[in-house]
Amino acid sequence: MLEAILSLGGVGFCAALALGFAAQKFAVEVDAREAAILEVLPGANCGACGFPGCGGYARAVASGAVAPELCPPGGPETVARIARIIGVAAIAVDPQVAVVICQGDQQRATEKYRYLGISDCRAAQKLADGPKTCPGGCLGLGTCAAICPFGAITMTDQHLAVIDRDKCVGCRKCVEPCPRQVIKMTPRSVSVHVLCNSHDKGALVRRYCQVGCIACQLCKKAAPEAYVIEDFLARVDYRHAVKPTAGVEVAIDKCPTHCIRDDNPPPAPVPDEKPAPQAA
Amino acid sequence: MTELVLILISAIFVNNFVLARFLGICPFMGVSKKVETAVGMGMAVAFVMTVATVVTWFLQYFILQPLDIEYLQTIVFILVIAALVQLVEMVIQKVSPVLYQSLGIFLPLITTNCAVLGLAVLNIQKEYTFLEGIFFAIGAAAGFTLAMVLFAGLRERIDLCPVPRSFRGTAIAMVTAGLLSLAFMGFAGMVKG
Amino acid sequence: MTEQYYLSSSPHMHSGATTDKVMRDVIYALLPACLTAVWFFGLAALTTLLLCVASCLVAEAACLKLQGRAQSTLADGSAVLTGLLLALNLPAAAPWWLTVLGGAVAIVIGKQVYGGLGYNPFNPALVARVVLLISFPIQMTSWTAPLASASGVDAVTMATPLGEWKTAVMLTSKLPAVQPADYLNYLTGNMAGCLGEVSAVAVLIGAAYLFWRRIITWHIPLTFVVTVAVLTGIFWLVDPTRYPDPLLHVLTGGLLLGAFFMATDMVTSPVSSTGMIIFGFGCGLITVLIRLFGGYPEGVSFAILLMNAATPLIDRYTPPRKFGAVGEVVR
Amino acid sequence: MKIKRFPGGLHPPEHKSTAARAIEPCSLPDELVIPLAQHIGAPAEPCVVIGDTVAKGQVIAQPRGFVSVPIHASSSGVVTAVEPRLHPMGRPLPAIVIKPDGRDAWPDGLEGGMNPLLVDPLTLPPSRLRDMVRNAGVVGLGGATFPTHVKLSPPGGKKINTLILNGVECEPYLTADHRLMLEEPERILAGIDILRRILGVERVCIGIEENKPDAIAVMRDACAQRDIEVIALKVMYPQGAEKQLIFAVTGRQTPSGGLPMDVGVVVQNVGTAAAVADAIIHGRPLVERIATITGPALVEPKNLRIRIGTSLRHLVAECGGLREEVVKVIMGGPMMGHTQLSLDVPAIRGTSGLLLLDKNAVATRSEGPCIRCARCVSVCPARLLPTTISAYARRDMIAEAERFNALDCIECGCCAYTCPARIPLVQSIRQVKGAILAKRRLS
Repeated sequence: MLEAILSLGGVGFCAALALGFAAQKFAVEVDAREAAILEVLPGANCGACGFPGCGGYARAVASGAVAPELCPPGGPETVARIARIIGVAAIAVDPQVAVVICQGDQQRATEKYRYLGISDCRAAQKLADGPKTCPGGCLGLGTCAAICPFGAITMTDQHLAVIDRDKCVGCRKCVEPCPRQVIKMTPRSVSVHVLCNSHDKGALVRRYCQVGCIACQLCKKAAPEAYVIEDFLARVDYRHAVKPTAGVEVAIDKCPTHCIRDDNPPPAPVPDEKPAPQAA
Repeated sequence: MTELVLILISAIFVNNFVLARFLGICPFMGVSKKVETAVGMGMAVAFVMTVATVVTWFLQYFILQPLDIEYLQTIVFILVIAALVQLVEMVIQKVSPVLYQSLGIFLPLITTNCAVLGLAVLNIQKEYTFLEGIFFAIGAAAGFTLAMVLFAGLRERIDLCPVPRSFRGTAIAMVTAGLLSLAFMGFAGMVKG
Repeated sequence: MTEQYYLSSSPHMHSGATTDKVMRDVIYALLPACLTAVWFFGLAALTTLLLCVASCLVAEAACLKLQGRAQSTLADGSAVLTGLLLALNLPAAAPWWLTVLGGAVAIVIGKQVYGGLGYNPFNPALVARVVLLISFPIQMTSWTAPLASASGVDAVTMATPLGEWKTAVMLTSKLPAVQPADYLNYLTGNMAGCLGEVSAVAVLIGAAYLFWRRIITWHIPLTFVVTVAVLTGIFWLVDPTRYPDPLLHVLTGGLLLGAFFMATDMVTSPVSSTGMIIFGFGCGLITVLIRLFGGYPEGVSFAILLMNAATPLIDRYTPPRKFGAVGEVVR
Repeated sequence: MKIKRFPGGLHPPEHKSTAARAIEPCSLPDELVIPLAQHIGAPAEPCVVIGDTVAKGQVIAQPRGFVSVPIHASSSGVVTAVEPRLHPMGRPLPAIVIKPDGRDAWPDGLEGGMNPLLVDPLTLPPSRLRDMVRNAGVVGLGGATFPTHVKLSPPGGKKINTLILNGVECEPYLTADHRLMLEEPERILAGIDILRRILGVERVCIGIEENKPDAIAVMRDACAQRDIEVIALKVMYPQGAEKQLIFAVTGRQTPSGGLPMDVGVVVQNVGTAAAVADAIIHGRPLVERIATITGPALVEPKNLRIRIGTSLRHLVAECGGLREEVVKVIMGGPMMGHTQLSLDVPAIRGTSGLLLLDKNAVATRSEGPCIRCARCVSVCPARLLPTTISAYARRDMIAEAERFNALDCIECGCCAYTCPARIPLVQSIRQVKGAILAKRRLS
């Protein structure tokens, strides 16, 4: 018995000595907060914060280089927890959600040529600025859907990207790759949007799209507080976002081209009135 | 001499620790997503394996056996392995933080890697001499690294494949590991091991 | 703007090659081997061939259906090709269920779980063959003598030359005597073995067609066969009583079928010529190791599968030297 | 003698049905749309306004910066608009629109040029000659339209010892350079003399593919008195790509990311040499070029001498109109040309050809999975792994694509041409090249 205790103890002691020596020799400074922050982060490594992976962001936050509210997928809860770890007051973040502001699918918007090639909007955009006649319209080749780390973007049969607001965490990854800049970040509190991205004049818009904004001002007349019209395109005034904009719904039925939609609940499909207009 | 070479070959191919003995599956599945990481893991395990074999061999024949306390074998061996893994962990963290990060939890888990303990125990069971033991350890380590690297290469390629949804991730990795092991069956009977 | 044209990225011309045509060419190249198989093994061979192809097609269709993918890829000929290759790797006496099971294993585990054509890391036919060989060793090594039905005797069993030698060497440490006439039989295929591997001539005719159609290049098959010939040649020179001569090694067993039709499978072999040479050498080396020292008499299938496993690594470390890499090290 | 070539490449069907057709003049169109961006580098700055009367060859836009050239009126007439017009690049870009007066008159009643040189051009200093080349708006006429004077100004320290004239014309369908060599060798040779004087090189070679034996014979004849080698090259696309041509002719490999100058070579298209001769000897700026108007949808394919700014529709009419419904319009050759949105696009300086394809000539088969047949690898003249790069490109794995040398791709199209799975390899590689460069600019 004694031999057993002694030998085991001896082996353990030797190992402890060696390790103790090694621990001094190979000491590495580790910020405990970094590990703690990494623990709270969602771990999706989506890159929405602008750092390569959650680890990079955790390190940056721990070192005090960046603010703790840069993680949209984590939401306010995560921000609050990170803030607690690094000991700063939590900042209220306004959760955002991405919206494809276009309804011009194959049925409703014209194309200026027939595209042959890889299913990537960025590649199609390089050929004469993309097949869709409308310069702002969704090209529908699914680049954003392929990029979305959360599977929130789907492509309709008629080649239009649609974002599921329940799945979207607001990571913004889809915004920059879209060559048409048709994906916009909007406050989650607002579910009514003007779904058009064309700054062309109304007459021109009508030539290539059934559901484009023609800047007719009807929405603004119905709800002057809620809408702004800039450069021949209406949009919801998101500045009132925190309290849902008064009267924003009123304009939905007023829009002659049905391009104002309430996303919550998901809108019924636009009634098909006539076949797509011929190419201008 | 021939005997030593045969032990080596046997441990690498014929009785490959991962693909024929099915030991050390945890890191094999866990850190084989990238070839670089797999190489790092292979090296770490190789180091622990070789040193652990040497140390445990001495402990077995100079302490456990003379004192007639062989029933302590498992616990002593584990102690040695754990200490070695701690050491490797410290070294890697210092020398290559990137590798340290990518190995993650699997680095400390080498402690419980049955390939290492299995090797030490097999080494005693087979009553190898010290030199034979070292060759056995080197062979086992090389075999482990070979399996890791081959598998990592395959997984990197599979990552680019449109694997059916239900097979994605671990499922397809398991299927592939099975097929790889199947291919290694070809070496069966080459050396009695 | 009334006209609407196609816009695409260059080039705007195409050679006209399609995957279907490539597959079809390989199938044509296998026909001589199929015909000799039917000639030597009769109806049994024909049944095995048809059953195997049918099994592969059904398995492929089922997989596509389960995944909700278009059935159009069924017609690309890849499933037929896998079926043919597997059948040619089975003994004539293979029971029907073995053949059907093999076809299903090849397509489902060998190919479709990886996403279908072009993504499988291992040669599907060989996966199936090895699975069957390990699972049903008796059925997979019950060889019928060729031309048995012609001589009126039913299902005479005999060993393959490689098997015969292995047993003889194990029992007596000596090779059985080989008659000069045997070489001719090995060349034409008048010996026991898998359907497709018996006739060297038929395989070579098919291989010539593949070369002519530029489906395969010399790199893999040549290095494979030469490696086997050279390595076995060395052993033969050392001790001709224990080791068969290189010509026998090349002509018997599945070496030629393997080298020209299985190792050259595009999906599972390296893409650069350096890679292909490494691949061929590895196949040859492992084949010789298994044939001379392993438990199995034949090692071609295992060798190719093992090199399939190494293909991603070979591809990774042998990219071609880019044009303009003057004095610059390319990783 | 071993026929010279480069590694990789392939030989697509030639379709050079216009090889036997002499160059014909093209009638004056109703309107000339002359874009300000017709060359690589900064677009030119217009120096005329609506209502101005211009003579043929008059400068209508001035260069901006060193890598830029002036633009000239390609016929006499009145400027009717300075506005964005549909450009061959596929979008409206600034252009000067001229309504020709029908007289097609050079200034001051001069015939066939503006300012004929009265002295032997070879006595002028190289810098003077280079300026004259620039003032005439000469750009590379092979299709790349890189300003010629830039290529003729090697930075100090770069010693140029070889001038290669590119008469390869490896693109299928195109025969413009072929006809030029057959019909006007003396223009090319005059240009070569001037280029040689500017660069001060010892060795001059003309590379011509073997499938033009008549052109080789004519050029050999014409060069009999001069110290110029005419080299027959194997018929192999892309033999006419600059770095491949240099390799075939001199055996030198231009370093990856480098320029021909780095191996002491300057390559000029034969058409460019002829334009240089016109510019120096006749003072005639680059207002017209030879182009092959061809394709299965056309009634009568021709080689035309076209004025810059002529609409493609006019060129089609000039060739007897369309035989069948055209479904694809390509400016340039079928391997590297650009598809066009409409026939209402002007021909520009880089328009070496116009190809009109009917529905039988357009491959619309959809792509399948890569079967790793490695055909793309064996034909790639840049010795890359197109399928690997493309696979990474399709998954936005930019760093991996870069590691496999995506930037060395010359976009010749061999890989996509030969791919049995019909994967648009070049398109995805081009895409990832853009992404790599964008990433580099950021960091």
